[in-house]
Amino acid sequence: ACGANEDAGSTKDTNQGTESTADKADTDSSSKDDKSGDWDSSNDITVVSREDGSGTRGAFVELFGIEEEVDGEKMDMTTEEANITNSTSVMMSSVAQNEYSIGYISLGSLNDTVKALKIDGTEATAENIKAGTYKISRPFNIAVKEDASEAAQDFINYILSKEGQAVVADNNYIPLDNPEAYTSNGASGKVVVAGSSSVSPVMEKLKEAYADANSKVEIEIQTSDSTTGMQNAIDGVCDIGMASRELKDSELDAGLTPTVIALDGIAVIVNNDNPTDEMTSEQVRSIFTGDALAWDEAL
Amino acid sequence: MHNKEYLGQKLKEYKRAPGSFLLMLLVMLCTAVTFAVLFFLVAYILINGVPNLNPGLFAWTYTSENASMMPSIINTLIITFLSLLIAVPLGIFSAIYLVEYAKRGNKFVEIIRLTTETLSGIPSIVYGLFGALFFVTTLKWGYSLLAGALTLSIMILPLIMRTTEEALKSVPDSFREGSFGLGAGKLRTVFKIVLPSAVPGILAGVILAVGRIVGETAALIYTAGAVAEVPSSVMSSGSTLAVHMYNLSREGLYMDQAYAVSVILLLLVLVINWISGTLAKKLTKGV
Amino acid sequence: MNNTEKISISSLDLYYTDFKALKNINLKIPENKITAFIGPSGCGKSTLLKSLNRMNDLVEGCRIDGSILLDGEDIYGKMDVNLLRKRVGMVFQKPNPFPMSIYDNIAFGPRTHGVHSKAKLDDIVERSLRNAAIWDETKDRLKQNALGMSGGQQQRLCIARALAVQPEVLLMDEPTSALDPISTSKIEDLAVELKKDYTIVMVTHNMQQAARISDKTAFFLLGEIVEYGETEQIFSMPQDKRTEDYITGRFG
Amino acid sequence: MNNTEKISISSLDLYYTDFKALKNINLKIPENKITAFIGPSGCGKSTLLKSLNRMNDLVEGCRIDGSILLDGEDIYGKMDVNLLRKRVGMVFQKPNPFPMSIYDNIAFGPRTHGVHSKAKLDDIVERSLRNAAIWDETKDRLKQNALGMSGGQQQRLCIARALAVQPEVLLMDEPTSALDPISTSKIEDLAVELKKDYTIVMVTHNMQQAARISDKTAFFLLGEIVEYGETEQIFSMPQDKRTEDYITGRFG
Amino acid sequence: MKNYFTKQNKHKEQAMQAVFFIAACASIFAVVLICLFLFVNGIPAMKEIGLFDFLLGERWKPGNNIFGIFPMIMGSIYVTAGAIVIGVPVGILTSVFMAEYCPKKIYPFLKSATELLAGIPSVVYGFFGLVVLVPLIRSLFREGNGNSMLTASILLGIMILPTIIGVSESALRSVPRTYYEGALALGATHERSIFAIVLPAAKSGVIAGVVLGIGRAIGETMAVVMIAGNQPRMPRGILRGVRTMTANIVLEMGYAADLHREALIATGVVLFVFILLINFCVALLNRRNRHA
Ligand SMILES: Nc1ncnc2c1ncn2[C@@H]1O[C@H](COP(=O)(O)OP(=O)(O)OP(=O)(O)O)[C@@H](O)[C@H]1O
Ligand SMILES: Nc1ncnc2c1ncn2[C@@H]1O[C@H](COP(=O)(O)OP(=O)(O)OP(=O)(O)O)[C@@H](O)[C@H]1O
Ligand SMILES: [Mg+2]
Ligand SMILES: [Mg+2]
Ligand SMILES: O=P([O-])([O-])[O-]
Repeated sequence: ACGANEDAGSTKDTNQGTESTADKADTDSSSKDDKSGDWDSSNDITVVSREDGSGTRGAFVELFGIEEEVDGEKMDMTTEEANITNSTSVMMSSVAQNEYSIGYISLGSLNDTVKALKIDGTEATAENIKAGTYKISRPFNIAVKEDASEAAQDFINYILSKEGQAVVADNNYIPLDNPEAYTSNGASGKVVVAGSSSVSPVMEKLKEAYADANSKVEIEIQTSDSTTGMQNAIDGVCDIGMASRELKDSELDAGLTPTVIALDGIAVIVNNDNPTDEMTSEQVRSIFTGDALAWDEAL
Repeated sequence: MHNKEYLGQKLKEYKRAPGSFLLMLLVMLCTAVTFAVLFFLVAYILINGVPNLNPGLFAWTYTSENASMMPSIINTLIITFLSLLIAVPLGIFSAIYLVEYAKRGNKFVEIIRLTTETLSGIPSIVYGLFGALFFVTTLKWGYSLLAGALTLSIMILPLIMRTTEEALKSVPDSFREGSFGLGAGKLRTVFKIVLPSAVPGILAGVILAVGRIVGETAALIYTAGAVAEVPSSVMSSGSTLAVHMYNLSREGLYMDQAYAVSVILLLLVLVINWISGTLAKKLTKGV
Repeated sequence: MNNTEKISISSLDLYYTDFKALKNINLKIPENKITAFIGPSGCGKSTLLKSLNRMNDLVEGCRIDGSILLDGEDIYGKMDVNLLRKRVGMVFQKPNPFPMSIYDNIAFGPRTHGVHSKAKLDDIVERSLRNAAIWDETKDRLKQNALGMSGGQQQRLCIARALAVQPEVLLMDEPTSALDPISTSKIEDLAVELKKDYTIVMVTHNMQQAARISDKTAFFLLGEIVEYGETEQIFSMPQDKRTEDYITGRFG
Repeated sequence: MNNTEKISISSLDLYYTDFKALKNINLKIPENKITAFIGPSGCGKSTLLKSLNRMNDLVEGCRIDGSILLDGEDIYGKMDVNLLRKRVGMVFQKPNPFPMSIYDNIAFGPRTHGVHSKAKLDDIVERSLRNAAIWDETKDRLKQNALGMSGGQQQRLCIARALAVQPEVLLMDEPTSALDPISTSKIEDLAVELKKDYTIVMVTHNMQQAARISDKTAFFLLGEIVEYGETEQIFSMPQDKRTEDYITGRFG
Repeated sequence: MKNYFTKQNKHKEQAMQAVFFIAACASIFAVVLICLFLFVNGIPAMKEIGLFDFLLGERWKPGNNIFGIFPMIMGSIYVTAGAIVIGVPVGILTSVFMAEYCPKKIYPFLKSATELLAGIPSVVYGFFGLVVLVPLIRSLFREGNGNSMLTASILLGIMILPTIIGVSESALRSVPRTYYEGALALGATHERSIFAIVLPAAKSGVIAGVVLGIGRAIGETMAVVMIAGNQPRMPRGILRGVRTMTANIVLEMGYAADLHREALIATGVVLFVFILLINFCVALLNRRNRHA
């Protein structure tokens, strides 16, 4: 029920966002009964960020330049006062509960409880990412050891095929360019896929679509996180590992071969009552580095 | 009328003992706080969960469309059963050793006490990591219900030991003397006289343990895995309800279903408690 | 009259950790007789009684020197302690029925010693309860919990329970201290009846009771036996001044 | 001689849920006298005793009809039940010392009623223990746990504890059933001594005890008072056949 | 016949005693195993980082190989202490209510309600905290954003309630009734009888409950991580966010690799030593009590 409504939900939400701001501009002086009427931009911003090492945070920090070169090393400059969470839903709930908060999530998880900001004038949509106008995105990887089974290879073929990439696109992620049509290699058996919780929703959709294409292969999905998934793939606990980040050198050295299966956009989100609809990446940066503490300082 | 008089009388009595009155108020206040919080919690779960209950949630197989919790219900029952199967006899036996066999001031007993307390303090995430390294990787069981159940049984072992110990200790020595005086051996005394008297206390411990198992997430993610499928054996992987709920809520895609799962979890705990409650009554009456 | 020794205690010392509760006890308890232990509170009567079926083994820090022979066999030697306790039964100072039905309380002992046939158990239960003068009060509620009875009833139940394993020796620690005179006299009659087959050792605070039913009396003081002899003699012409003081002290 | 009524019980019925444990009790307990309750086990002596300081309030399903007046005041009426229990003290059938030091056991009552000065408490503790004939055994270990004492010592401690709050009435439920004759006679002497200031009601199974020390005796049977009168008269020429049977039954 | 019977019995007795003994060893075995695993994986990281820098370092920047967990150590201490301050009195007094005040008619309902509290998964507590407690604290106080030490303490205080209530109540109930009656008969009020006689008599059971509760508070992860803010810097007051050691592990374990991962396991080692210390103190305390 979720996946299908997803797309519609988020677009509708963005529309609503624009509407309400238009309203507000009109009735600025007499907006007592308006919910957003209590908005006081002198309030401190509550910054919500992901945990250190997270694929999402890594991409976010890099793309917004929230890092500095210190002694030849890149240093994450995210403000110390930022709330940290390792879960998209906690991030969304936190932002939905707190009018003065700001955070960021995977585009695939976006819904109307929060509002996605336009960055540098561009809306966070799959099309804009594909078009290269919305720049904040990261790769979804799968990784296998050299001796992947026939069945695993068949599933991977499906994921990379036209059919598989259509599933990716349907679920608000950004598909690869020019996929080919799927042809089964006729394998059968069981394939265990384990890893990133960011990747696993789309992997589930892929699994269900794949069941129609080749019912002889049974897919089992273990949701954990990127590193665990890679470790599992190295240990042979699973056949295919999922990661929402680039693979580390140590993982590559252990014999994993990564394949990008999709791109995922990252949306910067604020509370629905926040009148702000748009920010420049410089403004986002100043908030997340702690240079701007209150909303009126940031904007 | 009568009640009013009675209350008036009570109040007068408290006037003579303001300290007692204060204590009584404190007790009432704390009780009110406890149950108010409980009420809020339950209401919160019900309000968010009940409207989202639908038949699809109980389909035999999980799909990303129905987000069914049926496989997780089965997994929960299996893991609870397996963990109790291992931990309850082990816990009761060790408690018996500590209370009935070990001499007082025995160094060994002190060590066991220290280790059980250590076990009870270890965070569940650490159990999870240990289980992953030991059962899943070293013993090569992979993510499996058995690995999860064994990890959990270590986790609940101290709880069962401790409560059983307390229950055994509270059995009056005169019962033991009576039994020994009739020529019953230690074993018979323990199993026929002492243990039956301690049953309610032990069950209280088991209920707490079931609560922990059913509510556990951190220790299971890395041991039993997170597959929402009906298992074919104890060596297959599977998510319990709490893990299922955690997974549903993680990316924020299935929040409604997650709350529906917690309603079912709540129900499940109620049912388990009710069963062990009736069992306890039967046992204490029937003997 | 039979005058065989059933139990023979020689130079017995007993310590609770550091406290010497019994000092150099020498005593021969005759078979098929009632032997009474009397003496002031805390003088060690219960302690000696409990040594006779090794219930003191349960007390941490309790140590024993000297020997106790049952039919010539050292009870602290190779004897199986459970069998010893079957042979030497005990009724305690405070009633201690098990938290189970009246029937199961009585049947516990026989079951322990291998009797499982329903008919036999029924028989034993009835006989034991009758012997303890409590059958009439309990026959209609054998399945009810024993803890629901009054103190007096509970104590009589415990006596019945001890009788049910048919011991050779019966130790009683103030068995009637919680009983009314009617039940007391029934129990006393029973004791006299039982001594035909059993040897009975009884601690009592009731001077008359000792005088009335016992054949031998031992007078304790501060962990020692001051005087031991025929009951008649002890009560009529005590050899020791302290015995006389004690016996007459009450009704003097 | 003083003959004021201290407690007056009229048409009292008491039920344990459906079981009628006391039937139409009418009794006037005189001040500064010792009143003894006698009767076979389970006849309701303890039950009536407990009604006198409302300890039966604790028993679920216990209901009372009729009235009990203390100094003319209905104790089931407006009286503060805690004050009632301070005025009407109690010693139980089984010794029940608190799991704390001997000193604290005795001091608990006075502290409850507002005595906190060390000197006063020391004084009360010593006096109470002396009165209960246990001072000599305990004076060197007042700080030790009371549960380490023998049964007899525990019971005397409980008596001392009851005396420490200086009640007007003292209820005793077989207070000497666990005591040796010497302590018993001390307690009996004490009771006789105490009746100068206090009113004493005592349940006993010991016929002689009742005969020896009580002024009034009530004989119970199956929840009813069969006979009540001067002790001397009850024991010398009982009016009721059942009383006579019971009293003589034992030594008949 | 008879002799044969006894001999059999003796073997059974000995066999079962051995079984009991082996069962009692199971917990030792488990602790040794867990110890081994933790230390083998955690100690090398401590060596590499430097024990001093690791334990007392005030900065945690895994991206730059800076691993100082002092803020998390302090965070765990503060949050657990807060949970004890809130949960222990409330829990004990509630257990007193359950054992000594509760009308028989409503008791079964309240009892199963407290047991229900124990069965609610941490994640649900976490969302409850996130949606109810955090906004509440935010609007009650001007400072901070609601994700704070105080919020975490309150939530943990709630979460340890069922443990404390359950264990304390059964301890209270196992105190012989005669103590209570004895006190009443001396004219003590219901309250004085309970608080001066019954509760002290139940002390060892109540302490057991509290220790179990503390264990739960320190070990709790999934709920705390949702509401505490988790800032990896020194705690700055009860209305500001903190990160506990458990939160530190669970937050980053998923993505950590190499030294970062080992540093997290080393955090587990510290947590473990921490718990050993607490138990050691409690054991000492108990021993002193026993001797007194
Ligand atoms: N388990 C024990 N540990 C230490 N001392 C004990 C123990 N049991 C009894 N005592 C002490 O040993 C002495 C003898 O106790 P015992 O119970 O044999 O006396 P008793 O003659 O039976 O007294 P009573 O008539 O009061 O029952 C007493 O001083 C008592 O305090
Ligand atoms: N709490 C109770 N609930 C139900 N019945 C009770 C309760 N207490 C006593 N009884 C019953 O009430 C009757 C009177 O009991 P009570 O204890 O008053 O007898 P008693 O005369 O003191 O006997 P004893 O000499 O054995 O102490 C008995 O039949 C007893 O079984
Ligand atoms: Mg004794
Ligand atoms: Mg009575
Ligand atoms: O946050 P993850 O994508 O690694 O699960």
